[in-house]
Amino acid sequence: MDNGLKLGVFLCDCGGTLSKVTDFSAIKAKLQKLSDVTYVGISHDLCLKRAQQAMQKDIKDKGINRVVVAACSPELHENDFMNVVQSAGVNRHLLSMANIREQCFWAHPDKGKAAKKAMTQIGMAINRARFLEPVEQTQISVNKDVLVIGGGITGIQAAIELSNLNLKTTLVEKEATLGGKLNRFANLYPVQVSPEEVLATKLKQVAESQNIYVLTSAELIDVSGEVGNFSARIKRGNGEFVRNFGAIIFATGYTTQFSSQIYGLELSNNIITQSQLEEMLKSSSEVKQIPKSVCFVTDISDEHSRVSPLSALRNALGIKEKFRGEVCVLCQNLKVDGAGLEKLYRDCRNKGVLFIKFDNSPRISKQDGKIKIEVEDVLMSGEQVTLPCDLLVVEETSVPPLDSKVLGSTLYMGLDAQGFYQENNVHLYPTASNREGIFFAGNCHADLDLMQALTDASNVALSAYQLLAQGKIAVEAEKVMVDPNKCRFCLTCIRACPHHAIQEAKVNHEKMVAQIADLACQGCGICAVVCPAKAIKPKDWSDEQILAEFELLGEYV
Amino acid sequence: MKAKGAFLPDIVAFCCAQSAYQAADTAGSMRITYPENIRVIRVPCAGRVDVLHILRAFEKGADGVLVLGCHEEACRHLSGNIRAKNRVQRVNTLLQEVGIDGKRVEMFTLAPNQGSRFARIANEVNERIKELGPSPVKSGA
Amino acid sequence: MAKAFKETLNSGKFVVTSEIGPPKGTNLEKLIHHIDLLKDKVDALNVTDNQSSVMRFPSLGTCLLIKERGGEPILQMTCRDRNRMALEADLLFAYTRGIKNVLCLTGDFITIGDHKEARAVFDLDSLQLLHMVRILQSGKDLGGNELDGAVEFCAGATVTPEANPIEPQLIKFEKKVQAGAEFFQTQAIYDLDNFKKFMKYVRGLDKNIKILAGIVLLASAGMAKYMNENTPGVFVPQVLIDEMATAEKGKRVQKGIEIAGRLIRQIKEEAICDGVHIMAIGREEVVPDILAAGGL
Amino acid sequence: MIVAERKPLEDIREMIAGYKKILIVGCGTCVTICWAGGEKEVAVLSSQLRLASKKDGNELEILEATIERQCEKELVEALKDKVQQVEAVLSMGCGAGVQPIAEIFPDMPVYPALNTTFVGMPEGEGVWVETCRACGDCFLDKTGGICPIVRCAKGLLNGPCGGTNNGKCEIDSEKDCAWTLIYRRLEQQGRLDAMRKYYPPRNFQAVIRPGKVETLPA
Amino acid sequence: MANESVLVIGGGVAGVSSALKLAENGFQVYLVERGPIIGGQAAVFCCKATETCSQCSVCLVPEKILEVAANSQISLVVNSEVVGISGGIGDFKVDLLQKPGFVDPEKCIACGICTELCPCEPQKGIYLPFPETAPRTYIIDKNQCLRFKGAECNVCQDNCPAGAIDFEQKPKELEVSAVIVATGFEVFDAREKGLLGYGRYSNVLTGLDLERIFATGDSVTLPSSGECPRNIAFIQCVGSRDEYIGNGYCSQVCCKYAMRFAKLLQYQNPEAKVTIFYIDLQTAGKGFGEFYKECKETIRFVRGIPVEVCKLSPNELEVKYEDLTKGKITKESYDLVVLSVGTAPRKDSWDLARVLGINLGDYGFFDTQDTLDSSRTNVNGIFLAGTCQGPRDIPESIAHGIQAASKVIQTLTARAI
Repeated sequence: MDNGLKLGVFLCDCGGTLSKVTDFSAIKAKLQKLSDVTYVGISHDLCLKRAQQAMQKDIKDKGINRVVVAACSPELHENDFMNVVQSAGVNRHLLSMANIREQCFWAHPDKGKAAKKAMTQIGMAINRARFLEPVEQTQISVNKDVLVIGGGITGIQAAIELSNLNLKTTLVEKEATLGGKLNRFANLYPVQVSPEEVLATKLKQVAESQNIYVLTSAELIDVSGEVGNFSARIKRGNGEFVRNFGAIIFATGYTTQFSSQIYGLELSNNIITQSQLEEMLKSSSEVKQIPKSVCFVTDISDEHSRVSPLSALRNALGIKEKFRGEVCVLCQNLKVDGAGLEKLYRDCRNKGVLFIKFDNSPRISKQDGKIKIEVEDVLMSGEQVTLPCDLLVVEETSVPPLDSKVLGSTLYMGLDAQGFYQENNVHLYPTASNREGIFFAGNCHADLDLMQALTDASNVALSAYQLLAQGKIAVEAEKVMVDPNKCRFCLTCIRACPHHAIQEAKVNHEKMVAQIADLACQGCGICAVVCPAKAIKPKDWSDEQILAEFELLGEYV
Repeated sequence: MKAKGAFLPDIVAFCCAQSAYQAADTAGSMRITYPENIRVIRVPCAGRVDVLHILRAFEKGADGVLVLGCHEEACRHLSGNIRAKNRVQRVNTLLQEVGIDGKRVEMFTLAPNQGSRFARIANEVNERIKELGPSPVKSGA
Repeated sequence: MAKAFKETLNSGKFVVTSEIGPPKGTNLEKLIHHIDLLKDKVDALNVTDNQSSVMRFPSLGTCLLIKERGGEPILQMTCRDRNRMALEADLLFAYTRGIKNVLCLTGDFITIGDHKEARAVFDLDSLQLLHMVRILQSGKDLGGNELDGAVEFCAGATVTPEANPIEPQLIKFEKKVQAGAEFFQTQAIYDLDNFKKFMKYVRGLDKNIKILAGIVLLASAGMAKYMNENTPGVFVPQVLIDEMATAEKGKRVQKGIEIAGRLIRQIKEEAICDGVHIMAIGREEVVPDILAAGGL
Repeated sequence: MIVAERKPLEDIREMIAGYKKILIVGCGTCVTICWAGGEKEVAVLSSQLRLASKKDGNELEILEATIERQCEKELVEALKDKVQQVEAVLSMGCGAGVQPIAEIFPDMPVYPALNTTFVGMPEGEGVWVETCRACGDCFLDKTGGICPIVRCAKGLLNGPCGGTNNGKCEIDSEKDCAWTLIYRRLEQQGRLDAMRKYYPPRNFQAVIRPGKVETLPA
Repeated sequence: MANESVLVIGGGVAGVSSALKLAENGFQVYLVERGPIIGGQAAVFCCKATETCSQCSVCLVPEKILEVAANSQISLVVNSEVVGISGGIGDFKVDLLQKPGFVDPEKCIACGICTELCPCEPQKGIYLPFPETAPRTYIIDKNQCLRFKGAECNVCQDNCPAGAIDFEQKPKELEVSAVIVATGFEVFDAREKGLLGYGRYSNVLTGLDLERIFATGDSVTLPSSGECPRNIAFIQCVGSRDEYIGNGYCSQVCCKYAMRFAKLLQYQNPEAKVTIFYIDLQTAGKGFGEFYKECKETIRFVRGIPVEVCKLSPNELEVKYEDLTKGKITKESYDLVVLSVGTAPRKDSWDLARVLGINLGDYGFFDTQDTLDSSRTNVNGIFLAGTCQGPRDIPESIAHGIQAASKVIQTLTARAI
């Protein structure tokens, strides 16, 4: 069945160690009997440059058009061998490997059985080689503009760093002014610089840079298209407009919400939330009656977030500095796992802030305008402590902003259990989303303090730069291909694709079919399996290749 | 038909290149042995394994099929391992319909650095398939 | 011979009707006993038509028995078991044997009965059945053909005052009124405040629509809870459930009768509606005690 | 679209017992979209049948083919050469697919592998629900686009029966009462008068079964 | 601006992340590693998954090591230290001292002949430390190899097919445009807390020991008796949040890995009882709240750090701690005690700070110049990545490494305009 197939098999006995276990020339002899195997080479160290040049020469001279390499694990040198095949003028995907070292000779001490298995593995690789298909490389030009959603400190920092990397950025902010939480916080402890100062320097940098185009009181409505050319519909005032971008960065942060029923009490003039306290601290000069004793309560409605204990520590120190009243903080587990937090915790204690740890939450009651708190102080072996105080600051749970849910579904982006962006998966950390070209930074996807949010900003800046800087991306064209004639457009693949890389497209301008965007596709092959019409074929892992590997089941060659 | 004792089951293991395949490599480099009749087939993701591939493996005479993917919530393609688990369940029912014991196909989850776990799974499954005996498809039992 | 139900309705008297469930077989002994027990105590006797989709002795047959023994029957007809031709034929026959009252029902669905695989007809629904009676009265059948000899019926329908959601039920009620329904027998009523609200709405619609409040005997607290969850449109207030719970083992039916009696007396005294329809569902024996308890 | 479901394997095996060589024909339109009879399911069924026959030691060869639509004469005729090689044909099309094959190849036994269930639409990944019964006298204009004939168990045209239980149908607490949905939809559109109208008994013979539609030449 | 070169000091997960990002953006990277192979501390850690992944990111480390090995833009300079630097951003001249590793990574094909033939017993003198190493090079262990005990033996040198083994010292010099310091951390030596008995009692282990045990084997057995531990105690904050020994910071990783190990131990043998002694449970972090809720059902949490661990019998240890609920000292017996050791700054960061001229912050980690930038040092063109700047877990070290690379590219782009 010689349809122009010329197989070249290259065996490597890994510095002679594998030859001690089996006779490579016997394997060579058996392989040469196969009709479409034109060349079998044995080498001692295919992983080194020297042997690879020899291999390249053999491929060219013998006119080999399918290469089989039986050596160590493909995870190590598959890329090098693909480069060798390419440099010999053959398409780099026409390579099939047999892992006879890690998964054969190293794992099976019995020499006879290992030799037989190696032969089978090589046989399977040859069968697979017969169904290999070439995949061409193409360049796709991409739009170099980046869209940053959210004008808080993270969004601003990301825009600044993108402009340092010569990328044009559009910064969209829902409110009328930039700054987000910076406008609200009274101080940024443990960072020793004031929010006003930080905002001023950052806004100056934004103004000076010509690469940043700021769009305040504007909102992202919808996005279509794929990485490299997203078209984003943005609403501003009552007008809407569409603009194209290469990458999108979400830095929409978090909102806080006070849940009165969990606390069992309503806000009033002497029961306020952290944000109200921060306003008071910011305009501390006009505060008429200075509270003599202030009490913070955390870890009741939001036990595992870093945001509310951090704001408790910050504001406790702020009160001590501004009002010098008695300050007491009630919490279950004080979160100090951030840079400088333990030091901040110690500074608070040195300034006289009292910390009480509880296991069952305190009972808070109001008697003639005064607040009374009864709590069992765990560190005093559960002794009942009653604290009168004239100002109680309660905790706010940090929750995702409202549009996370909406945008999460319209843009097919996975959310985590609490509804923040980015599913809980190690491969997505630190800033990736399930879709290529969409990134998350700051508290919109994880519970971060200021320094970690700024680290996210540099990460997304570099990710966007790496993606778009050259203006074009080299990609393997149609590595997973939809056959338009067979596609019934039943939308199963579009719904199943975890990276939303499949869009609908018109073919010869009337029939609707599914089309895979090569840039967004990550090659997992899920679509090929779910397609009820077998219309999708991944060229590197096609069904024929996988089924061909079963041919040798039962008989060891 | 080979004698019972000498029965060497043909087990096909679809290994996800992100985790199970590397775990097999780790087992090899740590010289941890496992039965040699485990035949590893590399796939980009456990989600690439089709019901058809598993059925065709049984048609070709496999005695047992393993699908080895990433741990849950650690799949690079997010839903690959969960889809694989559901497909293995479907293959169970398809095999029961045919009259082949559903326990001949199983799914396990691994991480790339769990070499010893790969070997333990391979040994356990090999023993279990030995008890079940050769696939009825092959021997026409 | 009892008075025609139509006259009783228009006489302004507090109308009392009850209901008989025919047996599942041909032994009519108990049926006759129930007829004799109730025929003189109530203004008219409904006869259920394969209630809850359970096959029984036919409603028409029982009505003939009541007629023979001097009672005033109300023929109940559902659209589940017969198509429009069969329904028309049955009405012609009923009229000739002096059965002048008919209650038009849609009927329960087939799968909740004891012939789950039978074909459910539903050629018509309760409203179309009402219209059919009017058409027959005008001397024509549903095919538009002339009849040799017309019929004359007092036709009524049902309504569920506490259905959830209530608005679609009221729309259907208005359609039934427009279709010329002369009397309505409601689903079981336990909360008279809700019922008053419904009656206020009805009176606003049309002064002389005759409404008979449905009274169902509570046999136990458990039955009350069951009806609350599973019987559509029935709401037994918790206070009544607790009251039922207080009754010991043997005295539960007695407590049910007491409650029913209290409801009837209150309806009558406050003239909330034009009468009551007592449904004893398998306990026809105690209907006289309920009547007595209700002071009728 | 037409939704169908595959028959259990032993029913199919009973049908084709004794044949040595069969052709399984898939259909590329409706049954592909509802994952019942597309090219993939043809392969799965043939693989199962081969496994079963090998297990029982009898010989069975299966040819596979999937055509664009089985309810199209010319497309079915294209199967001629494959049909001649086999003793029986197993069609994975809906009911309207099996019969053209039987008609075009009258001397060849043709068996259905699917149970055609209803005309419907997808509700979730792998879940389909009935939405139309093809009654021939569409009523949707009067109910704001919700079909009471399908979605109301009793198929009533005049408003809810007494069995509405908290907006759900009496016979299945999972199913919504069609007329509650219709009421909410019409109320939302301010067209409640459509529900207040009386609708006479339905013409059950609007389409004399089996139906036939003759349109004037285009 | 492309094909400029950058020096990355330290082959841990942070340095590797920086190197990969720089290489992917067209830079030539010299990855200098003090040891014979790259991977740093996290390379020997184990996967802590039970049914589902416990998000510890350890499995990302071998992946990145393989990527570095396969990337031609990154040249690995192992067994080397930076001994001098001159010039400034754009043209640093770095002097390296390459200690004799004796095996040339460019030539070694990791075929394993040398290990087979090496005469040293019981532990071989030349071996591959663990499977996924990069560069894939065998190393000579000075305290095993006979050559360093005066014997004239060169069995491995003669038999090496690739001629990769030679025994002399090579100084080296590099020209780079920028430097990223990613020298990582030291695991706190639990022996400094003598009362807790690490090093004296065989059944007192540290978090690092557990990592090694699970990485090689599949389950934990008591070092003293080989049985399965039934009653395990974890003691938190060993060497962290301890002003007394100068580590007044939270190491951020110990609560997380302690809970992950506790869940893994109970997954492997369900009757094992686990207790965790803590000061403040750090349960913040993505998705860790739910993980803690699951742990709370099966693991006993006791507030308060034990003061002493002593030996009751060869297989039994006694933990002395103040039971806060009763307010008195209590003793409980356990068969395995695990000390959750934290991250400490490297003792030798003094010399590197002196050589590079960068400042050391409080507690001995490198200091940053600008309070809002956790990578920039006081020397323009030298950046910090990973735990050498402060305690971090693996995902954050990766993120911090990428941040350092991002700042390098930004600074060099700004200079090029």
